[in-house]
Amino acid sequence: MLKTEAIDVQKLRADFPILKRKVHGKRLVYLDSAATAQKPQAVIDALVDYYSRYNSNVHRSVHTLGEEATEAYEEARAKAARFVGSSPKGLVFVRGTTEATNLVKFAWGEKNVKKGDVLVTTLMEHHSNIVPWQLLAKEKGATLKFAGLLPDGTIDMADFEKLLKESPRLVAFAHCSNVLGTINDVHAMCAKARASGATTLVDGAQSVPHMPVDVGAIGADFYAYSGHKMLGPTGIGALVAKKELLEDMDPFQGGGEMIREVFLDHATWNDVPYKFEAGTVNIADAIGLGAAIDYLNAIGMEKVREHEVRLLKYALETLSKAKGFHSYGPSDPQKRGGVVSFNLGDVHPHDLATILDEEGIAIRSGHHCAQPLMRWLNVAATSRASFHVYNSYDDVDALKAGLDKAGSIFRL
Amino acid sequence: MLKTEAIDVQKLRADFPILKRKVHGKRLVYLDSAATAQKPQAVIDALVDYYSRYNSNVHRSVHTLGEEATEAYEEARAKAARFVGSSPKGLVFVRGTTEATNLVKFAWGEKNVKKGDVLVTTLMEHHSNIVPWQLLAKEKGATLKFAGLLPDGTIDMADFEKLLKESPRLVAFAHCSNVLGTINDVHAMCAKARASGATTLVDGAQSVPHMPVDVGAIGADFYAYSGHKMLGPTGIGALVAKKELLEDMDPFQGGGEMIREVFLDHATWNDVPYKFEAGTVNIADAIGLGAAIDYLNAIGMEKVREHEVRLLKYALETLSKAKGFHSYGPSDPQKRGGVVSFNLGDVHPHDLATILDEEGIAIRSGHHCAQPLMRWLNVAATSRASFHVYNSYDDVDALKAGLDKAGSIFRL
Amino acid sequence: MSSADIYRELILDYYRSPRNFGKLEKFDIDAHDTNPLCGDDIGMQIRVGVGRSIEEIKFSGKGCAISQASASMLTELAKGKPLEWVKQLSKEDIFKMLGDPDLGPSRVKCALLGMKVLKMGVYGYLGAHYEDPDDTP
Amino acid sequence: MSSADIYRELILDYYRSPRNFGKLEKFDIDAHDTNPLCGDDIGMQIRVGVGRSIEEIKFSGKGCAISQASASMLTELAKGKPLEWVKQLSKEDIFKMLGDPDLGPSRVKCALLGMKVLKMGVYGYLGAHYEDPDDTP
Ligand SMILES: Cc1ncc(COP(=O)(O)O)c(C=O)c1O
Ligand SMILES: Cc1ncc(COP(=O)(O)O)c(C=O)c1O
Repeated sequence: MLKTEAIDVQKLRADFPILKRKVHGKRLVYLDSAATAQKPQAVIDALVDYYSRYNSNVHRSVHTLGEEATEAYEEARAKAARFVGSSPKGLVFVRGTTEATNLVKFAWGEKNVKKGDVLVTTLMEHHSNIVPWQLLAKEKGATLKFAGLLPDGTIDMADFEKLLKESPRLVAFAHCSNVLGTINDVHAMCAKARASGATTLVDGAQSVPHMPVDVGAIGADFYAYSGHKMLGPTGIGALVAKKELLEDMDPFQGGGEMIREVFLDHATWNDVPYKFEAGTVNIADAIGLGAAIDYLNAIGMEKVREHEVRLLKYALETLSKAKGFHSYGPSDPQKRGGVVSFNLGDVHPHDLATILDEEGIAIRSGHHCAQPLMRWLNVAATSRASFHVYNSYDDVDALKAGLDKAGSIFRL
Repeated sequence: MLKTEAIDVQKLRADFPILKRKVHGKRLVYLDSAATAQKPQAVIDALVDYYSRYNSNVHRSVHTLGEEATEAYEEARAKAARFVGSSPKGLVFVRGTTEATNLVKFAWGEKNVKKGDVLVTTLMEHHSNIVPWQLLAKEKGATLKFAGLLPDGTIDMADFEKLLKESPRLVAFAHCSNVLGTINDVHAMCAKARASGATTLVDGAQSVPHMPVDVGAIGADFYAYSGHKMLGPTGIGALVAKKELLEDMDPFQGGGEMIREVFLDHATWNDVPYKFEAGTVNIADAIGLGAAIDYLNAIGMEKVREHEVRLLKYALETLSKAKGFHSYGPSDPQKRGGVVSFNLGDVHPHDLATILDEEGIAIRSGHHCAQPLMRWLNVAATSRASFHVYNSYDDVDALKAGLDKAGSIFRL
Repeated sequence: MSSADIYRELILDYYRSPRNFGKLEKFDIDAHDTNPLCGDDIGMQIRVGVGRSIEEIKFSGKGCAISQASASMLTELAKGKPLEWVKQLSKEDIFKMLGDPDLGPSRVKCALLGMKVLKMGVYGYLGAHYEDPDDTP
Repeated sequence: MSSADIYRELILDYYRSPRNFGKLEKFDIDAHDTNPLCGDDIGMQIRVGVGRSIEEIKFSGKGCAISQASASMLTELAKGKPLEWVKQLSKEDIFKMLGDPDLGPSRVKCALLGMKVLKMGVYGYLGAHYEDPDDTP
């Protein structure tokens, strides 16, 4: 079965050159898209086209190549903004979600967080949405607090609201967990956090690649995402915010492009978003991200989401039949992203990954950059299978067979 | 003439697909490599190969793709380190020179610079080697001082040594100026600065792409360069430093990869250089940079340098015959990089660039991210022609004809 | 259109001998802007006369032939006009004034900088805020 | 070599019933390391006996079957040997001990973590510093 009700996967797989590859003589079954997604030919072509036809620095040179490169880069910005319901002046290109949260830490946090302030995040966060706030809290004498989770892997809203009573300066949380798959009710959480006077940051690393997202409707002050998880190149991502909020912030990195005028004793800043894009930007990969967005739009994000819900449902049903299978996160597929974290008996996730790799199956194993969540789950590590548009039921079946094999090797 | 005594340019041009392109119906004469260099097919192929065959996140997944990607990424690190006589543990991948200087500002500067300290840079610097230190000085109550220049566009060493008497905390300067072309005696400057007790940072953005560089022999504490100026992809560059110095520094950005363990109230850091590579790194472009280095090594950096000296000599001779031509920087080609900054009568550089563009000639015009230097030169802007391995005498001749045309349009 | 046409006699003449260049002793409007990407810089001062008209106007600054000539020609065009006239001014008007040169996107900014500064000043005087629609992104 | 061979009876047995697992009450050497990439974690404690030999040795930690079995087997191998023996220990010795499994580069690190910790401890005790030659980069 290579079609879900939403996507004709067979047709679409031809767009991804890597899927022709064999691993240990087997068809590549790539189930690690939450770590990084594979790239369609259209994205690769956009990079090749840029470097073969109009590579040039942007915003600087008035020659033809420079103008073409600038236009393409700014068009990519407009696409990246529209894709999440934002406007180009509020979109800063960064390396990825991690640089986005750190930019907020440096450019907003250093200015706005004071001694005694409370910062709030949750127990399900990726390290990139924890460590910057830890560092900020330490520098400023503020306190970082974690909203707890309910047994089903959703955020404990009572606990969240209790923390809001402490009038936090910043409330930061994921739109979708990279381990549990939990899709948080970010609309409600942003509304509540803003009502408490907090500035909000939503980590969209696992949502933007997989479902329609409208930052304006969500009401987040900051929204971050990574290009490489949404079929785009490595090295590019976005921080989205209201223009006025960006204008209020101090610069982050200093250098070319972000300045208006430089004197010996001071400098003045360029308009946003350029103020936050110091030095030569990652031109090619921004353009590549634009091509990835075009590709996703052509499929339709509603369809992508529906496809993944179908797969997830099938996966939870199918895999739970494997001996020793135990998965984490909400049981309702409508409430989670296309991610299945699990353990298999006492088989360590790394051993499982090795056994599966031999079958051509790529899953992720480890702490998934979410050690506090691992401790909450009371496990050292989990295995994780995650989906994108090129996955179908056959991949789930392959995984099930792999789990059975591992179970038999380990005599579960 | 398509050969210099060092390089057979005709043969080599075939490696650069963009050079087949026509601009306004004319052969592309690309003389803007100091802004960003063009890419050989080998670099483009490395990117395509990565995305088509073994794209995966690194350092995380134990499956085959993950291991191949990790190996290739670390091999690129080793190449990027060896290329400047350094070792992989002392090489942090960054977006480019600008991120490198900012990393030093945040991770070294915040910890080591105190109120009343003196920081020293020079009047010929790019904004990326000025603005971070201005920001640092302002935050810390330190003072940033600028070593002056002699009329020939070299650093005034008497002034430089006078500033060293103030025992600066940091001394930062370019290896090669992107406007004047001046190659500074970085060996002597580092030795003197270190003798005064300062930490040194050398901006190698315009040296590493064009000449053999040995950071160990130079004796710089920090050395920075950009991949996109050395035939590599956009979005990647390097900060080189001794392992021990990096170990002594605070982290820069927080997130995945840079941590060892994350607890609710604190985190511990990964070994260097990983400690400074937070989040998903720019895997593809690091690998692309490795391919660019292979390409340059195959030519030989001694040859690249000799080639550019020949071109520069020819250019200074030829262009000076154009009416109204006035160039900046040292007159001895041995003492400068392949960069010619100039003005032509009262023709504004932007107007000149437009006229040249019509002839297919791409030069850079403006302040070149060096406004303090522009003020010292007492000009608002200059035009700049800059070379790389694909340029030859024919490009200089084309430029000369273009200048003549501009001179006649403007009735100089 | 070739560069020889763009830089025709008239533009060069305005570049080298700009009309209305300098500063006013008394003025009601004073606006200024820089193009951060190329460093072009234009200031405009206006004395407002009876019936809210542009009684006196001068520009100052530095930059390329196109930005300087465009600003200078614009001051000539604007002199004596009512302030409201500035509101209706469009980029097409500027291109026409310059003889419809064939400019790439970055040089278009040079051509329009004078208009932008004029609009910023006049809108401000009229209590409005001018947002440049062509501001990238 | 297939994974069924890698995870042969012996390895699984050491994984599930590790020999010399735990802590020593009295010890002269106490070393510990984590693989930050996968979270595997090994500690080793040694009591040094007459003639600078390894009188008692125990390991603790958590991780995959390969890292745990390798560490456990290594303690058995090491017990009674002179400290100097540890210096000569090579990764080939470890691979042999494990039955020459066909491991990718990241799993090799799992196999060698026990040896790394043992060497760190013993080198330190002998006043030297152990630098892992396979530490990437
Ligand atoms: C001398 C010099 N330093 C620093 C830079 C900044 O490099 P990047 O823009 O790649 O960060 C440049 C190039 O623009 C340069 O020429
Ligand atoms: C939920 C979540 N947040 C943040 C990140 C960090 O993204 P990046 O590594 O692209 O910076 C990831 C991915 O690793 C993630 O899954």
